[in-house]
Amino acid sequence: VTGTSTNTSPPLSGSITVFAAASLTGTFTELAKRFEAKHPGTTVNLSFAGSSELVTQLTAGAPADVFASADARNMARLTAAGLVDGEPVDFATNTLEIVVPPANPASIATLADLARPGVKTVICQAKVPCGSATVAVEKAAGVTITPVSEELSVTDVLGKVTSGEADAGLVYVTDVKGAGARVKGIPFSESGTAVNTYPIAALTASARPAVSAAFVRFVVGAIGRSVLAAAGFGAP
Amino acid sequence: MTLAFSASLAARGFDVTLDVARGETVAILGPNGAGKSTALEIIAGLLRPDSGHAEWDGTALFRLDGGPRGAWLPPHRRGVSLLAQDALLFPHLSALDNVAFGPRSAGVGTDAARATARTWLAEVEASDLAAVRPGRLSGGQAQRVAIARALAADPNLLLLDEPLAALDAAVAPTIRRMLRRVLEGRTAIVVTHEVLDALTLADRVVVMNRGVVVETGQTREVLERPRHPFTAELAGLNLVLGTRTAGGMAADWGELVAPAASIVRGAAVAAAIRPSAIEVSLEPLPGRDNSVPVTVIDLEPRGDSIRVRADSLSADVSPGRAAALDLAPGDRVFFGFDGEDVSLYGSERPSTLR
Amino acid sequence: MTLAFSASLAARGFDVTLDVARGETVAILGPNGAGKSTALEIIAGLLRPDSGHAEWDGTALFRLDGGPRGAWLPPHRRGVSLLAQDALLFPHLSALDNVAFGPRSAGVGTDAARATARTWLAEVEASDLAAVRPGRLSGGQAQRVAIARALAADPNLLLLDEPLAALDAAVAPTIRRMLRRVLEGRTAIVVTHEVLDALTLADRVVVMNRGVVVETGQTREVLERPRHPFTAELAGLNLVLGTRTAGGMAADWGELVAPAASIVRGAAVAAAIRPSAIEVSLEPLPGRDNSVPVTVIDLEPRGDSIRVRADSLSADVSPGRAAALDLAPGDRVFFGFDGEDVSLYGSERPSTLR
Amino acid sequence: MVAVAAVGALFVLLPLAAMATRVDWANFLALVTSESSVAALLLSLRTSVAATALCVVLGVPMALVLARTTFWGQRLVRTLVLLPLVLPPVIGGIALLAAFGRQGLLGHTLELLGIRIAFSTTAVVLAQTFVALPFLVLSLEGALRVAGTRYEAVAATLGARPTTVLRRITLPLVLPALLSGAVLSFARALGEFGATLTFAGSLQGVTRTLPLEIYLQRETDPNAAVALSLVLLVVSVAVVALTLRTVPGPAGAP
Amino acid sequence: MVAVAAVGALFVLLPLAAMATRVDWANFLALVTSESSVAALLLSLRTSVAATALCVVLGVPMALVLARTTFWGQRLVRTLVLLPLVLPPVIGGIALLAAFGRQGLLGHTLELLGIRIAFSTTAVVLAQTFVALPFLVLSLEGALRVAGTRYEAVAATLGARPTTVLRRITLPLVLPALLSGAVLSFARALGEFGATLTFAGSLQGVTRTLPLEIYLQRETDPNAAVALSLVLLVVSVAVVALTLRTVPGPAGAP
Ligand SMILES: Nc1ncnc2c1ncn2[C@@H]1O[C@H](COP(=O)(O)OP(=O)(O)OP(=O)(O)O)[C@@H](O)[C@H]1O
Ligand SMILES: Nc1ncnc2c1ncn2[C@@H]1O[C@H](COP(=O)(O)OP(=O)(O)OP(=O)(O)O)[C@@H](O)[C@H]1O
Ligand code: MOO
Ligand SMILES: [Mg+2]
Ligand SMILES: [Mg+2]
Repeated sequence: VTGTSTNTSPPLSGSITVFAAASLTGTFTELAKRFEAKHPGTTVNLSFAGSSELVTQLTAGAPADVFASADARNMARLTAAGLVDGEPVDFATNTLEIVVPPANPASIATLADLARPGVKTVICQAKVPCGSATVAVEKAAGVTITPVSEELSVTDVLGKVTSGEADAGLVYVTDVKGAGARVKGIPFSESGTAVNTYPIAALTASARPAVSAAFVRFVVGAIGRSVLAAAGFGAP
Repeated sequence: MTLAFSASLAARGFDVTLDVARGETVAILGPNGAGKSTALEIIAGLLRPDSGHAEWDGTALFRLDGGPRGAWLPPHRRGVSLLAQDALLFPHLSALDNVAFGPRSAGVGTDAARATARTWLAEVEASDLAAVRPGRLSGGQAQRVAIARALAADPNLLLLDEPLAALDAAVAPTIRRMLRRVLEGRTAIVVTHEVLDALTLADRVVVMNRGVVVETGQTREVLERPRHPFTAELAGLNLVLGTRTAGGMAADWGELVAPAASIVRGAAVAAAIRPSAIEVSLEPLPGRDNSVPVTVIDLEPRGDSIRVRADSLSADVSPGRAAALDLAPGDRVFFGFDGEDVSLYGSERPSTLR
Repeated sequence: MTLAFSASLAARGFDVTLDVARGETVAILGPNGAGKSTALEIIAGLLRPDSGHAEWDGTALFRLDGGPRGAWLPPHRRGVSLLAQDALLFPHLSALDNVAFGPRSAGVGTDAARATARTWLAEVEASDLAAVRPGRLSGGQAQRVAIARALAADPNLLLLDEPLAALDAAVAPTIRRMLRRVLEGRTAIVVTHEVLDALTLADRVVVMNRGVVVETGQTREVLERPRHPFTAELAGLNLVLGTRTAGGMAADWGELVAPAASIVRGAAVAAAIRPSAIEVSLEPLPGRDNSVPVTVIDLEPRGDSIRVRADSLSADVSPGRAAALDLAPGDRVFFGFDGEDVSLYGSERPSTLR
Repeated sequence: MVAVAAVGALFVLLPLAAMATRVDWANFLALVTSESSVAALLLSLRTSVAATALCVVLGVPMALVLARTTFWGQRLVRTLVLLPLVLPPVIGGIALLAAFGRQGLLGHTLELLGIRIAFSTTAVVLAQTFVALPFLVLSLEGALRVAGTRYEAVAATLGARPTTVLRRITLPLVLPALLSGAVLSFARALGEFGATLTFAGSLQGVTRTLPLEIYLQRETDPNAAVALSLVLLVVSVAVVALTLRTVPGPAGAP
Repeated sequence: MVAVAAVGALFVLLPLAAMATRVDWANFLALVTSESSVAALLLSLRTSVAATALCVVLGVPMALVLARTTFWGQRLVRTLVLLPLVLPPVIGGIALLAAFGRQGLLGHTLELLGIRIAFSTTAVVLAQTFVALPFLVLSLEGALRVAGTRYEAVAATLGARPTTVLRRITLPLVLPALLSGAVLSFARALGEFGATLTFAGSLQGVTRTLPLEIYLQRETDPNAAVALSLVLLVVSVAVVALTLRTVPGPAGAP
């Protein structure tokens, strides 16, 4: 797969709307800019929200051309609704990492430390994507975390740690990277047992299928790969 | 009849029939809670009676005899303007614009309406208050502006609820005079507690008590020959009710000598006696036709005389005489007066009024 | 002096000094907007004057001479009860509980307070209204309950703002009598438009106009010898102001013959003439000491006489005489009266009152 | 005019009705009686009652001070006090964290006193109070201003001390407004989501109130979310309708 | 009492102040003048103004009908109309979708008319109107009830037709309440988040209002989120403080 298109018979033009998972905010903003630069005459509008929120909007008729989900399950919901044009393509993966405040007040080093009594750990609730990943790593490590809060989104987990409220949390690698110096990431060995895959697809309702397809190819292509990798996403 | 009104409202024990001829001014008198304000509110269309009907100059104001879902003309289409017991000036408008409100509602332009308003403000001697908001007016000032506002609306029927109650002694005569002038030829109903208002403003009076009409008639006639104690009190007369006898009448406290009016014996009669016609003495007064033993209840100084209120009658005596008698409440004294000072008349109206 | 009061409030053009002795009842008279209610509100502590001071029985009510940040006793600690111009009954309490409010605030138990309240309701003839909420009372009924409430608080100083204004003719005398009884020996200030109230209730009157005191003195003295046109109007007297001459006084419309009182020539004098002492004639009246040509402004029927208002004077004539004269506004007539009917006195008070 | 009013009412009522049509009535009972739903509902009721009580305790004096005194900067204080009404709740949550969080302004002090707010039911109550308080203050202050000080002045001249005036005149006069303010506060607390999420977290039985539970269910089971929303809606309607005695209708005629 | 009031005020003011301390002042200007921030602020202002206008147009007749007429089921209607006040906004968004979405009750009808509401700027305005309308209705209805019908009755007896009474008496009398209701509506619309996200989506320049932008920034740049929150807060305060003339203070003495 290549990101350079040499055979663009008619030049691409027009605007498309991309619905992307909230965790893709930084990377997709960057990618959209680069895509527009490469294809003058195109505009990429971005709408970010939680993946499941976006699926709800799309099934309710939200006009969009491309959907990038943070997990396979939500993409499957959309496919089942008959809104996906062709097969979704996986374009990135994400794994969990322990996140602690920079000073690491509870001296966390391993996943097992999160289960220590007295440690205020926050995780995602099992029903949301990062939560199901959390359940998987717990099972693999044989650890049972008793959290002080089961958040509804990964952002809220991160928020509790950056604000210093919690001693530790489990978030995606990309979140740790995005938060920069405000947190410290602690990789753990069992993280590989729960790899979260990000699929992308053009939508049947797209008024500009050519541009939509080109954007999907662009994300999956080399430039997309490098931007995503820089943000901490793994290869599919 | 221009206004033919009949309505009852059980919640207030109100049941009144009332007629007003075109151009006539009727005064409603009566004690507190008699239903005077209620009558005006029903006529103005602000209060809905249980049943009844009213017609004004041929058009029905309401017709609720068939039950509460009958005809009902909304207040603004009645051509009736009500000056309520409290001034109720619109707080967000200046005195001038309050008065101009009626003309403006009738479709007159702003400037013309304001000119009319200025005229009426001048009539109530409130020209200097034109720019003032109601919140900054004293009680009597507000009342004057409210009078001007009611008059400026140029209503077919004008309802005034105690229009002069809050006015000072200096301005009251002026406004009374102005009212007399503007009520000339207009149809109006005036609620008042002042006999002077009734005398100067009204052609006819209606006396109410406990929700019903107890007397009605020409103002002077009713006030000179009251049949109801309230009316007598208002007119400043002693009223004695009883039965016609050969020499006069039998009151419940004895026989009263009075001139032989052409009233058959046994008929219910009323006698009116002016307090100033009564002499007060510590001894019986055999020289007088009537000498009534009474107990003094109260002494009330009034200007150039003192009113001696006793259990059944009141007398006015001069301050000098009062000092000489050295009266005090509880004293037993005699009230003397002659038959010619007693005005005797039938106490039942020809009509079926109760 | 029990109450020594002096205050000014520029926003209302108010500047008054007033003293009330212990046990004295003072009536404040004056036209609308004179500042009567303002005076009461300042004394009660509801309105803050710009400057001034007031002392009650040795304790300072306020002392704002040093500026607005001076001493200020809050209303509830003044022992002053105010019956405002509108009844302002607490809408969420029954009439009984309204009246019981004062005693309860003084620490009396519920039952005892209600008993007291019942007594006072009976005094104002409103016992049957005990259970009624204010929203369902007529104007006069509310006023009676308000009077009872003010009295039940048993204040050291009682302030009454037109207490009898809304009352009907039948109940007003009863309540006036009751007030007279309870004011006996109490310190009170009563604002009124009724000369009868001043005569029956007050030991002394204070006449206000445009924010200042214009007359003060013993009630009878002030009302018999008014020095201010408003007072004269209130007292029902003709007032003529002028200068003492040999034969009487010089008014601006000519010479007035009056008995030689011991007043030096050239002094400012006032003359009071009762309207009933004046004879009205179409021709000059040479037989009278005074025969004044006047223009009729208005004719006002009042009970057994008719008041003829002219440009400078008013006269009372009998209805028969009025009919014989066939008077109408605009007519030129002569008012005749004798010197002995003129009461002549100095028009400047010894004090520096203006 | 009535037609426009009807359009307005429809605009609000239609969505509510439409939502009701989305309810999976067959499984309704099962959906709303699941352990997590019941736990969330009970927690919501408990915390909302506590928050309402706190609103009354804090809000009544605030309304009195705002309505009955004048002080420098009063208008600014009033505006600021009303802000939570209009602030996106998530921002409110951030602000609460900044004040009462472990690293917040008061965090150290609270820590020393042994008080831990974060992740506790207390935090839920505080978040709800924060967003609901303005409702109470606003209703009550408005009513106090409208009622005016005339009756209070009369009471004072009858010898009533300020506390007596407050107890026997002021509060009874504004009781309807106080009640409706409390009901609105309760309902607002019941619906509070964003600030709770940010400030208190989301743990079943401790901090996960009904709105949070609804949000969570939406991820996996939109039917359950709609069913629970309906429950929340009905509870709100019931509370508001049962308690919110209308101000006694337009008093008769003049 | 004043002490309790101060505690209450502090409880609200402290978090707001604490948030201000979290602002990265060095980069403040850069953060709030980024293209997306400015776009979001402008969109927010435009839609909030439109929503406020809609609230006035719909809300004034609603308040009048609720305050001045009696009809069967009035109390229920009033309660339901006030619901958006207390409904979690996300649920409000779900309800709006259920009514106006493509698959909603009216979706088919609207589609036939060629009208697409959901996920457009119109949807933002509708979502804001939905949550803000009760503020206007509530303020105005209360004021109408308190003002009573006495002045209106007097105006009628002076010959004023109902429309004249409305224009010259009723509305001027409740103008302060109408103004403050409109300001509250505006501020609430400005802060609206949950319903907008669900019903309108989050597309820059089209539907991504300031609160949505803040939420999004939180994901990647909490500093920017706090800075933008402060902007929102300041705009709200300014609007409320500038327009919300207080009801003329307690009128003098009795
Ligand atoms: N809003 C009301 N609801 C119920 N009853 C009322 C209401 N207003 C007045 N009443 C009662 O109706 C009766 C008549 O009242 P109304 O106001 O007509 O008396 P009024 O003759 O005008 O008395 P006043 O001279 O005191 O003004 C009274 O007994 C009063 O208690
Ligand atoms: N709230 C107010 N603000 C400003 N001026 C006022 C206010 N209330 C009254 N005034 C003015 O103060 C003056 C005195 O008013 P006050 O109410 O004391 O008069 P009053 O003697 O009681 O009159 P009345 O006999 O009409 O009741 C009046 O000129 C009035 O216009
Ligand atoms: O859909 Mo997410 O924000 O990547 O949980
Ligand atoms: Mg009346
Ligand atoms: Mg006064």
